[in-house]
Amino acid sequence: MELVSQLVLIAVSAAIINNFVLHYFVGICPFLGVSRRVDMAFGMGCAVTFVISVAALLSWLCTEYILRPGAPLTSWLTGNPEADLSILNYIVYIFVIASSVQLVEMYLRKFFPPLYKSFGVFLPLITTNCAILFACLEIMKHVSIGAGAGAWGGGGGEKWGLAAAMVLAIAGGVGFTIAIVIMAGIREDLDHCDVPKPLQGAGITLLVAGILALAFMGFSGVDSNLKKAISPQDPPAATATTPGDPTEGDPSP
Amino acid sequence: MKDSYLGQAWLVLSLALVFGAALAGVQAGLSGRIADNKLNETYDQIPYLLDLIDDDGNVTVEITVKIWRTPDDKLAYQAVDPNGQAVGWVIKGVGPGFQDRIELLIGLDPEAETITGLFVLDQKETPALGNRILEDWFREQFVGKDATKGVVVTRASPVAADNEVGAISGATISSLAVGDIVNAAVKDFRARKGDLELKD
Amino acid sequence: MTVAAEGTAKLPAFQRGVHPPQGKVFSADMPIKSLPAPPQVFMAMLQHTGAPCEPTVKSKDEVALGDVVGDCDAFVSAPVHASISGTAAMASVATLPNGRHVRTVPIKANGEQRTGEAMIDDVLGGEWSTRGIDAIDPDQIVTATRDAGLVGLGGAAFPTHVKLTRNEKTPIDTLLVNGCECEPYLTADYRLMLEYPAPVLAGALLAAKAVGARDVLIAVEDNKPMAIDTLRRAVRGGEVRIVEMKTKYPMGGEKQTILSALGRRVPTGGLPLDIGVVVVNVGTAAALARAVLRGKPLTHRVVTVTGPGIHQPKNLLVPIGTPYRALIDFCDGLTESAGRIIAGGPMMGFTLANLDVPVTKGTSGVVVLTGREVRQAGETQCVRCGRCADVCPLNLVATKIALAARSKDWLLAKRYHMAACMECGCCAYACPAKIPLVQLIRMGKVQMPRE
Amino acid sequence: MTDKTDKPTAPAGPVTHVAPSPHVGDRSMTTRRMMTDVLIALALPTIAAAIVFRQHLLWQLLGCVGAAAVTEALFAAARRKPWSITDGSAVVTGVILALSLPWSCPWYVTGIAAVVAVVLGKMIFGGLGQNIFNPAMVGRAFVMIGFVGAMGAKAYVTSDPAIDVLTQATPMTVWGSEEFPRLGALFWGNTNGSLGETSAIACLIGGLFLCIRRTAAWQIPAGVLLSASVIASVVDLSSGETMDVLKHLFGGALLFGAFFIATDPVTSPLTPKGKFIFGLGIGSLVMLLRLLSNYPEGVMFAVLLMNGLVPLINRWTIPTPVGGPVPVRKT
Amino acid sequence: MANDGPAPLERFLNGILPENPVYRQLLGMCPTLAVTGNMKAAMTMSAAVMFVMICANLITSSIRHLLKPHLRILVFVLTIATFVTIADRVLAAYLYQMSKELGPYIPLIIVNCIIICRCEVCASRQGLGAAAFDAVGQSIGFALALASIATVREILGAGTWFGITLLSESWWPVWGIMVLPPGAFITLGFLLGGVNWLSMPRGKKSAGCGVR
Amino acid sequence: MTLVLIMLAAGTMLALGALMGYVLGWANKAFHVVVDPRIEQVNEALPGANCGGCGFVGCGEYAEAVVESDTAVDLCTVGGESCAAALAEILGVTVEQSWPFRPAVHCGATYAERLKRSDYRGEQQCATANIVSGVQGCTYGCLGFGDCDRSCTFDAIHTIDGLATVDYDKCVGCGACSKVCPRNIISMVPFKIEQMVVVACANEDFGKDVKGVCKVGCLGCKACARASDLFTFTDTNIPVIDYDKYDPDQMDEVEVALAKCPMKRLAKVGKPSDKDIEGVAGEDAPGVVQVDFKTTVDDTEWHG
Repeated sequence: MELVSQLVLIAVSAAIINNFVLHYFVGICPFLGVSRRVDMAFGMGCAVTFVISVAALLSWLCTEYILRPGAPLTSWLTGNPEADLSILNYIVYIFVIASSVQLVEMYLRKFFPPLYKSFGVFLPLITTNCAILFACLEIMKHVSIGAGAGAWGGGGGEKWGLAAAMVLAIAGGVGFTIAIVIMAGIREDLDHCDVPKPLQGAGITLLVAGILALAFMGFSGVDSNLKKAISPQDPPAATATTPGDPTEGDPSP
Repeated sequence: MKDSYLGQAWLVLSLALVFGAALAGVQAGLSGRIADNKLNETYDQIPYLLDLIDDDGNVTVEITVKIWRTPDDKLAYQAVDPNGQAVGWVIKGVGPGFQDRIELLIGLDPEAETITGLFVLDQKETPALGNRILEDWFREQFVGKDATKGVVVTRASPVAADNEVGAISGATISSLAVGDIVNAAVKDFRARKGDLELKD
Repeated sequence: MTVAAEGTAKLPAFQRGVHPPQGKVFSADMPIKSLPAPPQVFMAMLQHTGAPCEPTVKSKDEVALGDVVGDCDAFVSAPVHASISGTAAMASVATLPNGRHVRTVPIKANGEQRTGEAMIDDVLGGEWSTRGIDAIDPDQIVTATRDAGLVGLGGAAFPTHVKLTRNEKTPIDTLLVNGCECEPYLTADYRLMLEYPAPVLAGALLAAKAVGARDVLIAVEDNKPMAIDTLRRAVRGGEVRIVEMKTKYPMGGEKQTILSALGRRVPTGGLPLDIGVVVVNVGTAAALARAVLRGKPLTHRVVTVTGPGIHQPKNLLVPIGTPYRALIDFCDGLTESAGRIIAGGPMMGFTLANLDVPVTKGTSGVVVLTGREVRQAGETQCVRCGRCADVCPLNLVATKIALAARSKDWLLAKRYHMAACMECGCCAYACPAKIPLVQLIRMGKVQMPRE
Repeated sequence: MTDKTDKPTAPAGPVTHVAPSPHVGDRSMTTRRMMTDVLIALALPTIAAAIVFRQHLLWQLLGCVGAAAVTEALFAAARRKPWSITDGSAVVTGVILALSLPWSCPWYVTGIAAVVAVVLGKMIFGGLGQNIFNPAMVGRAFVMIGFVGAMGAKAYVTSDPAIDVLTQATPMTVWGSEEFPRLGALFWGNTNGSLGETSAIACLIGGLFLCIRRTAAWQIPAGVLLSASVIASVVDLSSGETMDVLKHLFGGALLFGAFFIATDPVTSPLTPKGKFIFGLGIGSLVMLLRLLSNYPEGVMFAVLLMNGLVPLINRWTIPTPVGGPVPVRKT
Repeated sequence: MANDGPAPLERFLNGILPENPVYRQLLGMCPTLAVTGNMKAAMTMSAAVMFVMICANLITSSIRHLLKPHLRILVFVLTIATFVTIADRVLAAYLYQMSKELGPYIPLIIVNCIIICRCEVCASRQGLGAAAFDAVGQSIGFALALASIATVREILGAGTWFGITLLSESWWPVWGIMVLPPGAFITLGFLLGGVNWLSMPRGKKSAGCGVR
Repeated sequence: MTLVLIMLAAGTMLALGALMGYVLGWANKAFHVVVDPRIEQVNEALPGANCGGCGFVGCGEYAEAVVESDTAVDLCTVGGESCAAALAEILGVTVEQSWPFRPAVHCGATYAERLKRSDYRGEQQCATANIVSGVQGCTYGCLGFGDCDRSCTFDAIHTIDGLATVDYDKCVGCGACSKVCPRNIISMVPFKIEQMVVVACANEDFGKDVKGVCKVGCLGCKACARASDLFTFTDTNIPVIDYDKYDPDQMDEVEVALAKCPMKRLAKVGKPSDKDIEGVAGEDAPGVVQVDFKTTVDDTEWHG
């Protein structure tokens, strides 16, 4: 039950509340580039979700068994339980991502030419899609260091297992897909709008993304309140309050 | 065939070798300093959190810090005066704020019965509103509160009861979040104090 | 089979659609009169859906009323007959109201012309015996129809013999005679049903015989109670049912008539034939009777000349090929306030700038509107209110199609089923932004690259 | 092809013009008329607001409408496009924005909200009819996030009781507590809140007027209210409260949003089915945000989020033509 | 084609405006949006990018003859990741607070398209000198772009510039939104529009300012 | 300790590098797809304007078509000869010299010269105005709503006084205007010399009908045909120019025809670049340009 609620929270948070694109600004390049047609955007979203999952799996394995301080493989090799290879984190992740993207690309080109053709130039772009490395880094943070390491109370520090890592990756990919598909839908409509010339293309896309980010800010707090709702007894509340209580928030529309 | 595959990759291999070694060198050179940075972030605050600073900003008691930890890696910093007498504890608390996570350092007396200080390590609250949790008047409200009962954040002003803390007007969620984190961390720490063992 | 008892309950109308102002008062009470033969007529070689005709007369050939002046071998086509007696002139090209270049054969009148009551009697009057129809061979009816150059007189001008030709694969069970005349202002069909129900009924039975339909229905909108009465009296004891339809535009569109009268849907891109129905207009039915029973080709048709912009609105029996100018002059010309001359009804008709173009077989009326009736508000931005979608009888989203056509986004147009549109004009009628939706969609259909 | 025997009447007659069919139009409805309808309908909440908030309403209204109109005029001039205040869109945006602001909103916040509403919400998309997001809500969201101090709960409350409702907290911020106003107060509007939202009855009557005039599609408010009440009832059942549904419906901006904000035709789907889905989405999101987010009210965010989804809803609700889809033609 | 490329100086200048990585090539958008909340962070980021770009360009350029097509990207990211790690550690050691603030965006330099793009387009085809000039030009262009965005966001959002108070809070209500994600998107959107607008009369081709 | 760490790091990287290098090397072989490297080269040689002048969606598609399906290399009008040559070099074919084509507008009447113009209310585009009859008397001539103007990416055609006018200095001959004209009155003619002769009228009707609708329309008097056999009349009342017979060196007869045309409907137009002219010196001309002067409406289904 604990695990399930953790996973649900990770998923909701990554997909919607702290959307990769609209909150963390990762994956902006494809978000701007491949958001012209809904079908293409959806394809790109699926490709990213797939690659992100593969990369997350591999990087979790690497981090857990090799890279984190005191990882079993490293400790065994050196005989030192504190051995720390985390310096290699970035280089290993990007290595894994780059190779797996290239592998997927070659595989698609060979066996699914139509799919390959419709992604066109954007498949190589996935290599440089920050969203994927970002997911790896998030996982690293939770696996090797543990967010808020050493902290007391229920506020963090749980180390993530493989399931959590995969959920984060997939939900992040889904969040990316949601954002890019919405954007593509809007941009298809914008084709018929009289957008001022200097703003056409990337300019208007960024502005629309800004408005979407504004709208997504409405979700702030849904994760922590959801957590409270799922496990209400967990942390002792500072006051007996309900979620929609007095706040810096907005009392109306 | 195998040879040729690896043969093609000789550049990657040699680069990997060189870069791996170089990075390890960098790590070896800088890791100590980085670790110190991390520790100092906490250490520097300990005198303030344990109220060991006089009005002129001088440290009144020379302390050394012992690090304790539970089997599941929760850390507690114990300040010890030159006589070997414990001066107080500093623990970390983390939790969700209005926007993102808030990280706090909480100072406690040696028995962990009174809160002696509060410091915000990290936050991303709304500028000019939620981030007023950084302000001294807000944090100082926590000083002297009974850690056994826990604080209650209230919108009423002036605060009525002993363990009440006045919320920042308009930023109740952030204020509440701080209260929640403090309570959770203190409660947890008090419950698990027995599990602590001294880190080498 | 008794008729009066049936059909008293109104049938449910098709969904959506609009209710434009009727405007039928101008000419509803004007009996059909014969237009005197004009000094010159222009026989257009393409007056129907299908292949254009080639002139069969040379310059200076003498032709008599009813002589073939143009013909074509194609199945989907119909010959053109001289509507007056006279001398053919050199074929030239005319631009018809729909913007299409068509070869025409001018015929200059000479000698005595049949006109007035005599002409009306010849075309519509007299006895129309329905006895003996059973004995007529269906093929004979089809042949007579083809030879008479009969096309749908409701507007689309689809060659009638094509509809009447039996097809083993799609047996026809119902013949629907369309007397809805849903276009505002027009009263040609109404007057025909009111004054000469006999040829209409005879034609209906002949058509039913030709296609082998068991059910014969005449659908009339309920804003023409007198016509319904007249027809009911005329069919007493017969096999024809008169069904009363709700008044709603475009009830006269055959897809809507069939849907409302029979509850069947014509597949998009298909014909009523596909669902076992044949629809003929009342005028076509009358002309069919004339062609089969009297052996006369289609040379005249009833045209309503009406609208607030005309001095003396009339329903006229007009030789096909008469220039519009002659019709308007016969009705005492345009008033000073006339602003727009429309060939056809105001919902689907075409404006005329040049009055020297000829009336064709599909011309059901000339409506002259003044500045008051035609829309004055300027076009504004589409506010995506969706009213066009609310009124489209075919359930399309006109604004998307039109805007896609405007920016030549054929993928989008196709996604919104542009090709299904029948250009009835409901969307543009209802559009609060006054966007020429129908025009844009027509343009899109013309311009969309065909695969 | 002229013929000398023609009588001179026709050629010498009136000047006619050519135009595409149809040649008659429904003159009872124009876009301007729609805007006027919206303004008429908005009059009720405005009057209710005037009764409750008195002069505060006037300042916000003037500020918003004025700033919106001026900005739109300037932007149009900069793009060298014709602009006319009579198309009403600037006024409608201004009024809706004003009615959604707190009474105490400082002048610069009002101004920025109006400018952002017009520029970011509308003009950059090409102006009237082409915007994706509801302009008033874009403006409001911008200042909501940007100037929390001036827009948050404390902006609504004052200890100086010149106007008595202003001493109360807004209903949604005191949800579930003793301070929550009675249903009657919510119904008539004798509560605190954003200017236009307090009176449920005014919003209802104005909204019904819009729906009857068919200026607003009834499917949208129906969808909003349906999904919101269903979710509220479920929450009711699980919590044992009974009147929460009505509190949810009458409290906060739900009615104002459902009838005046969500029904903006430009930013809602085209087909009736799409409109209903859109309404359902807004209602559910509003309840989700009310129940779970850090904000006590979620109409603004819900509308903006669903606005973003409108192109996709349109795409998924393309109606099938009567008679089925166009067959693929063989060549 | 490799021989008649632009002169080094031209390459250097190109990076600053005509081929500005942010405004013209729309590359490296993630850090552009994420770290421009204030000038200090933006400038630290720019410095890190400059360091990595120069080093990566030099290395790539010097091994350009040894590259195999299917391993090319691998070599690039390997090189870049190494220098990014170095930059990251140096920051953590000497500018600890800044490194905390920049968080994951320093490692994300690895996938900054600008650097990979320059490696691909320029460094892997050019000599050391050209590659270096190109890297410096591009990174200065990047820094300028970041500075422009950060200036707007910091001044409006906090009333400060490099932490120095320009607009006192007593009379200047800060625009909280500017330091939040929507503010980043909106600022960059308008600045991009502004840059396009300024350069419109001169070049006809700027009409399609879209992404390639 | 440090040394161990360095060794370990280097070892890890080596292992990883070997693994990935091996896998990718294997994949490169196993998943090898023969992609013509020439596609990339062609793509680089093309100007990248994506104007669609070649008939393909963009430069990329054209590049693929050139390499894979024997499409002609000289379709890119923007890149011109140098581009064609570059493509030919890549593909190893010899480029067949072709004439530069430029659009010619087959109408010469401005608003003032067109008769029977009506007030037109509706969408202000040629394509839409064309399906409303009677916008002007002449149903062949330029409508003047500027569809060609809008279609031109090179700012080379403008509607002046209701007449489409080509700016040959800017025109690159992509043919977009000719495709978009709903009345088919813009045709692409081969330029043999600096000034080509075209018939600036499209009205196929009898002279008297033309006179009724246009002050300057071609009457079909055949004076030009009598003066030079360059001009022929088929079954319509408008001369057709046989560019096969067009000889830049023997223009005397043509000059006579030009002088004799009562309506001055034979016009000299254009000016392709000197380079274009030089490039085709001594080549065979591409042939007759038969323009199909019918409106797009003529192809549609009948509407009453």
